[in-house]
Amino acid sequence: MTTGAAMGEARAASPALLRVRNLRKFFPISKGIFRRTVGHVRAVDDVSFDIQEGEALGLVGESGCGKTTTSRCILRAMTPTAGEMLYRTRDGRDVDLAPLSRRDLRPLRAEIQMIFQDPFGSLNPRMTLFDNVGEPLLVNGMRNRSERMDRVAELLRLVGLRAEFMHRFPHAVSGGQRQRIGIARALSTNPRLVVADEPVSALDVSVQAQVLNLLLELQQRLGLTFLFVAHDLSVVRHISDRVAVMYVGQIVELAPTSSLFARPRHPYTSALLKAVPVADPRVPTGDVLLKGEVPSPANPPSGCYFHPRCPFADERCRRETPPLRDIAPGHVVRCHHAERLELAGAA
Amino acid sequence: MARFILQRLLLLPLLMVIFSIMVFVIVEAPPGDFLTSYIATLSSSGSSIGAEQVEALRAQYGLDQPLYVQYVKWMGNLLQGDLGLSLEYQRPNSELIGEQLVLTIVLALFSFVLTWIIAVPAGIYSAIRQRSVIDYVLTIINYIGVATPNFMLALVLMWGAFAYFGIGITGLFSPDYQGAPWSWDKFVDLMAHVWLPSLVLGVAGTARLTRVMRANLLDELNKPYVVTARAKGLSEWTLVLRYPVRLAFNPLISTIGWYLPQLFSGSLIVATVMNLPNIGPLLLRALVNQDMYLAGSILLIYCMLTIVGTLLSDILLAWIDPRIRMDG
Amino acid sequence: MAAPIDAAASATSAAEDRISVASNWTLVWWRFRKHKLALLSAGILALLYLVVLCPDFFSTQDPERTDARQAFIPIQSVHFFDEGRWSPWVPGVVGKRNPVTLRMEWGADPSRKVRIGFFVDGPAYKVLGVIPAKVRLIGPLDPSQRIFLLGSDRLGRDQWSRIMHGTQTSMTIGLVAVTLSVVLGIVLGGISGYFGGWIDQVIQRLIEILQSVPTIPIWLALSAALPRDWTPTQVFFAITVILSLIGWTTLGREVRGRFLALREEDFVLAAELAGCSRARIILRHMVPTFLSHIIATSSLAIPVMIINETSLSFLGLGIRPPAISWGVLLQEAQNIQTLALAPWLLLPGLLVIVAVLAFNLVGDGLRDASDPYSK
Amino acid sequence: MTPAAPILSVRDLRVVFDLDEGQVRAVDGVSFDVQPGQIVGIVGESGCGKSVTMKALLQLVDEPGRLAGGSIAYRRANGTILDIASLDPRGREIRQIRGAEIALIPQEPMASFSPVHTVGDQIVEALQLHARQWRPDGGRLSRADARSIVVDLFRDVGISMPEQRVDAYSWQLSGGLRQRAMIAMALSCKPRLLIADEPTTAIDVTTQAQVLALLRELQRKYGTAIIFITHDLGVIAQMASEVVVMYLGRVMEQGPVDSIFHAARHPYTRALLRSMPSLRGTTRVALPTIAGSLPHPFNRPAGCPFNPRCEERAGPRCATHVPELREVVAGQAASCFLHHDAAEAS
Repeated sequence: MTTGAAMGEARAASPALLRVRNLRKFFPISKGIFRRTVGHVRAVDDVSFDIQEGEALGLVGESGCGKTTTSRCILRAMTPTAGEMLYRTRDGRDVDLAPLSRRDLRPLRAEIQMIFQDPFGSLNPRMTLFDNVGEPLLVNGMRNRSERMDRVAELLRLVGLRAEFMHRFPHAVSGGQRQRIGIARALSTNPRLVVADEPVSALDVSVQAQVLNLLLELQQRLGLTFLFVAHDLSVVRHISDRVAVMYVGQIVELAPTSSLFARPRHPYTSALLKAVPVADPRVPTGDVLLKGEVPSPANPPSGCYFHPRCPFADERCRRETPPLRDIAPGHVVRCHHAERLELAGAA
Repeated sequence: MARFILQRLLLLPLLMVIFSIMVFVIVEAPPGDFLTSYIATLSSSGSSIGAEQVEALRAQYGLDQPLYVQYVKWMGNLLQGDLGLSLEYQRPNSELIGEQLVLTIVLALFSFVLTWIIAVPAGIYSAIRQRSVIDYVLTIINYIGVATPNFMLALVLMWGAFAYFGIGITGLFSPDYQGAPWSWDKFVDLMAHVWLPSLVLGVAGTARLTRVMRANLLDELNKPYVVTARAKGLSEWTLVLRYPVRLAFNPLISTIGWYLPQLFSGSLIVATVMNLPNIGPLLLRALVNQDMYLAGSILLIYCMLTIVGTLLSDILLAWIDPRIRMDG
Repeated sequence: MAAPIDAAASATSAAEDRISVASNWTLVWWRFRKHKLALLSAGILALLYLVVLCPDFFSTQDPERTDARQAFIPIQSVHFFDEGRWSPWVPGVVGKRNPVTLRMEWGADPSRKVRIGFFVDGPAYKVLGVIPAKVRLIGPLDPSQRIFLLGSDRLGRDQWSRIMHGTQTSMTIGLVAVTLSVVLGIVLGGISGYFGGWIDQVIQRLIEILQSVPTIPIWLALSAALPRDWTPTQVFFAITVILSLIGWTTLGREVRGRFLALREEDFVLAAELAGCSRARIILRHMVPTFLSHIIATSSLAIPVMIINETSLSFLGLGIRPPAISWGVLLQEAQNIQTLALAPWLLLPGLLVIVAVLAFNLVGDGLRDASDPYSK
Repeated sequence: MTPAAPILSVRDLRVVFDLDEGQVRAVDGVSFDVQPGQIVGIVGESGCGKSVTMKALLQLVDEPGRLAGGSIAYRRANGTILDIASLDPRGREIRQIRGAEIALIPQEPMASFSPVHTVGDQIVEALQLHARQWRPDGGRLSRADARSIVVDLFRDVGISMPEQRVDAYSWQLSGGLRQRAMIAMALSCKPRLLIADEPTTAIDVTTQAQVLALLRELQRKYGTAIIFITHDLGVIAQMASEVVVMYLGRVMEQGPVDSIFHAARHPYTRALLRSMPSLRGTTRVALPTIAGSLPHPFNRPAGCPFNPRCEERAGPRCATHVPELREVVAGQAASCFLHHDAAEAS
């Protein structure tokens, strides 16, 4: 399968912060009173990629494509079925996150943090904002309350909120404010890798822009590394240096943002771009490229998972699963015919 | 669907074994046995019984054997349909239980039907006319209904009937038909008497069921499919009865699972107070006198009725709800 | 920093500021007090538990004092004024034997006034079994007199005083049984819901089996199995345990369901990712979230326990005399002929209804208020 | 505004919700027209009142909400005009219009079908109820006939294996198929006006493209007028010919789609368009934003609802007076004092 060399290393000079190799996460399907396992949902099915320090990697795809499961595995909110996730710690060691026990994970938790999609569900409604934001500090050893107060105040200011907010309860702040608080909590332990799972999709357009700006600014100021998971291509494009496209549990294309959007090499990426309605009535509506529906990850098609919907599919696509391969510097794609195809981009 | 029922049926024997052990342990638990209390009764009335005679009786009833042997024997007899002999009455238990069991089931089912006939329309009305006067009145009645113990209601009714009308409202038959063989007239007589105890038995259940129906329906009324149906142009009553009521019914069906068994065993108290021919008072007496095989048999019958009630509700729910039916 | 400070947030009203810093329990209280009936019921329950704390203070006399010559005395009504002046009294009773039925028939004799008072000294008793006292809320000024505010039973015992002592037993048994149920339910339901897997399977099957047990007959059988020579205290605890053994399953299910739902909540995942220990996640994040709900459910379970205890005792298989509970008192009312003669013997039943009603109203009020974020 | 006879003409529509905490004015004086065969897009953020407006058009506002004023003039096929706002929400007249003349495509196709009735049965029910739309002679529509109509409809909206799918339950269908079935139901009685409430919000982007294409095709084929409600400016640009922009229960701006996207007048519309990341613009730079957040419904600002967040305020009266919706250029109206002044000056 794929190797590190093929993973589109934009900054090959410095070693990657996170190297994901052949990650798999299968969920058993059980039936009957004896809960026999009758099959597996292949939610993440052989995913490999690198994240360089300081970059923002976007992960896009439609619902059920495995992007959220991938991010949950990296956060070790789930244990992957197979594969490696090599993380380079602050002191330069490489640690495989996949097999770590709960206890061994704890010191690493501070370095890898998460921003949630739902600003209403991710804050404990029974705790004040101070307790919510300050909790990672407390469990990571900052026992002194006034010290925590100062740090929380600083964090709230960092995300553009007044420090007095910390005495409030989550029910008393608006959606956009809650998302800022979620960001403040994620940043409280000075993480290096931040996984953002659809951080703006629950927000209104007018608030979404505020949060996107905040994320960009924080990334630059604090030198954060982002794994940005989203379904909205415009948002992903806006914030990411590189973008990986997922389909039925696999990465089908990964490339620097500009080349992926300008010249996609996988028919699915191209179709996905075409499907996004452009907010300009003067741009003519294109033909619908994709017929049919996304196959179930419990029962994926033979060969290339995309072949039943692909306009360019031939006999080989039906038989043979294409590998993820380099096609241009930093541009990998999972398609037999990538060189041959002339696909339309967004611009 | 068939597989679902089959699975449930397969679990039945296993449950019965567990219950039989539990029942046996409980009826065996009191110190001493029937003979000890029998002797105590005899000596209090002045007569006595020889030690050899006692041992002979012990051996006759198998009371001298280890517990597990007694259990295996009992189970073996049960499987052959032999419920054993009542120590106190010196008659076969099946004979003692027989007719009373039928009447117990009749009473519970009658009460069940009565409950549903009252509770479902009341619940629907309350939900649809939420915050109307009738809704408030029904709510108050429900609260009081839930708060009144069965036997309390029975006592008050009996006292009222006796003190103000000079009539007794106990029993399930008029004196003429008390011991008479079954006939159409006796059946009519039963029907004339059964509704009052049924009502008493069902009051708390009716109140609870009305509340469940009301709450379920209120939940369903807010669902988007109601808006869809309204947007089709359906009239309000057609719409409510065809969609939300139909869906609010499913949780109600699953209440049968606990309600029917509760009626079977709940009738015990009402029957005791109102002096009804029911296996409840029989059990009570057997327990007090340590008539262990009679008590054990009745307890097992209660367990059986409970399991059957639950099974019925499961099957009914699977039959009425395609989501469960098709999931296998 | 360029991120804009929220303009709207600075323009909040004082009321909103108050809500914004209100904790969960404050919000629950604010919502609960909107239910007037629930509030009234809470008051009634408070009063009843005051009686539980010291029934002797509220009784007029020793509940066990018998006097065959004073059987079935009807309710004596309390008059507060005598000739326009504050001087509470009850009319004396005169008995006449009915020559046909040979029963005593009692009539009020307003000419013979038994003076009564509040906070008067009566027979000595001990508060909580320790502190000696003799002041009683209400009693005859002349200690040699007896008053029967709620009539007397067939042995001439004062029903008012017996009800006070019955209240102590019945209300305590409900509370203790539910507390036991809650502890069992939270521990087992919590283990089941948090750990899942085979532990969950075992506990779930156990709950299923216990729930398909026909409760009332099994209760009866269990109570009948209690040795006859046990002391009232032993019986009391045995009955409590029997009641809670079967009662915990519903709560266990509920707790398990909450745990399962909460495990999927983002804020629990957030705590996990923050590096919280399991114990901290359970105690700081999960339990407080469903605690108010569990309290509401428990307060709805207490009345069920009370009814069950009353029924058991009524059938003679629960609390046994000489211990007094509402059920024991109602045993006196079992006979229709007696009842026709002395209908006041049904009064303990009224108290059962009032207590159960109050618990249900409070429970419903709490349940409505327990989820302040649902709206 | 446009001179032709509109099929629907909404004037000063108001919907209020009487809650314990106070009154919420969810829709606060909304006016717009729908011409026959036209797609009107209503766009706005959450809480702007677009969904409540939609419900009000069919008298479907639930308790504790109620219509508090305004008129909804609907022109029937025979030319008579009916004020829907004055009808009894439970009455016969509105029921004859619902489903038959004005149909609804709801937001969540999953929850909008009853899970215990087959999809086909639910559509057959609508057909039999409004049999007149298929049998002008007034006869009844038999079940078998209705069923075969449903099969044809399913084929029409691109559902494969329609004969089998008719007997499926909604939860057995995929998200895309469910929405197609919903569209089939809405079209079943040949309505003259279709109200689509965020019909593609719950589905993925490639499925959304299919559903939007289907709606456009059906609209061309049957000439049905559509009111299309969405928060997605991209969808609006591709679907609507006329656009209504709402904010806090009021219409901010209204006009032909091209003017709205290329010559927006109202500061809110302009800010909204600017703040959207696109597939074309520069990446990784700060987006222009709208300061602040939506106020709480109990906390409506005085004056122009947008004034606390507006960067182009016309003056102090923005905070005291509510600007009304006025035509500022031919065919385009805005409720903003900036343009009122300009219009008066010219």
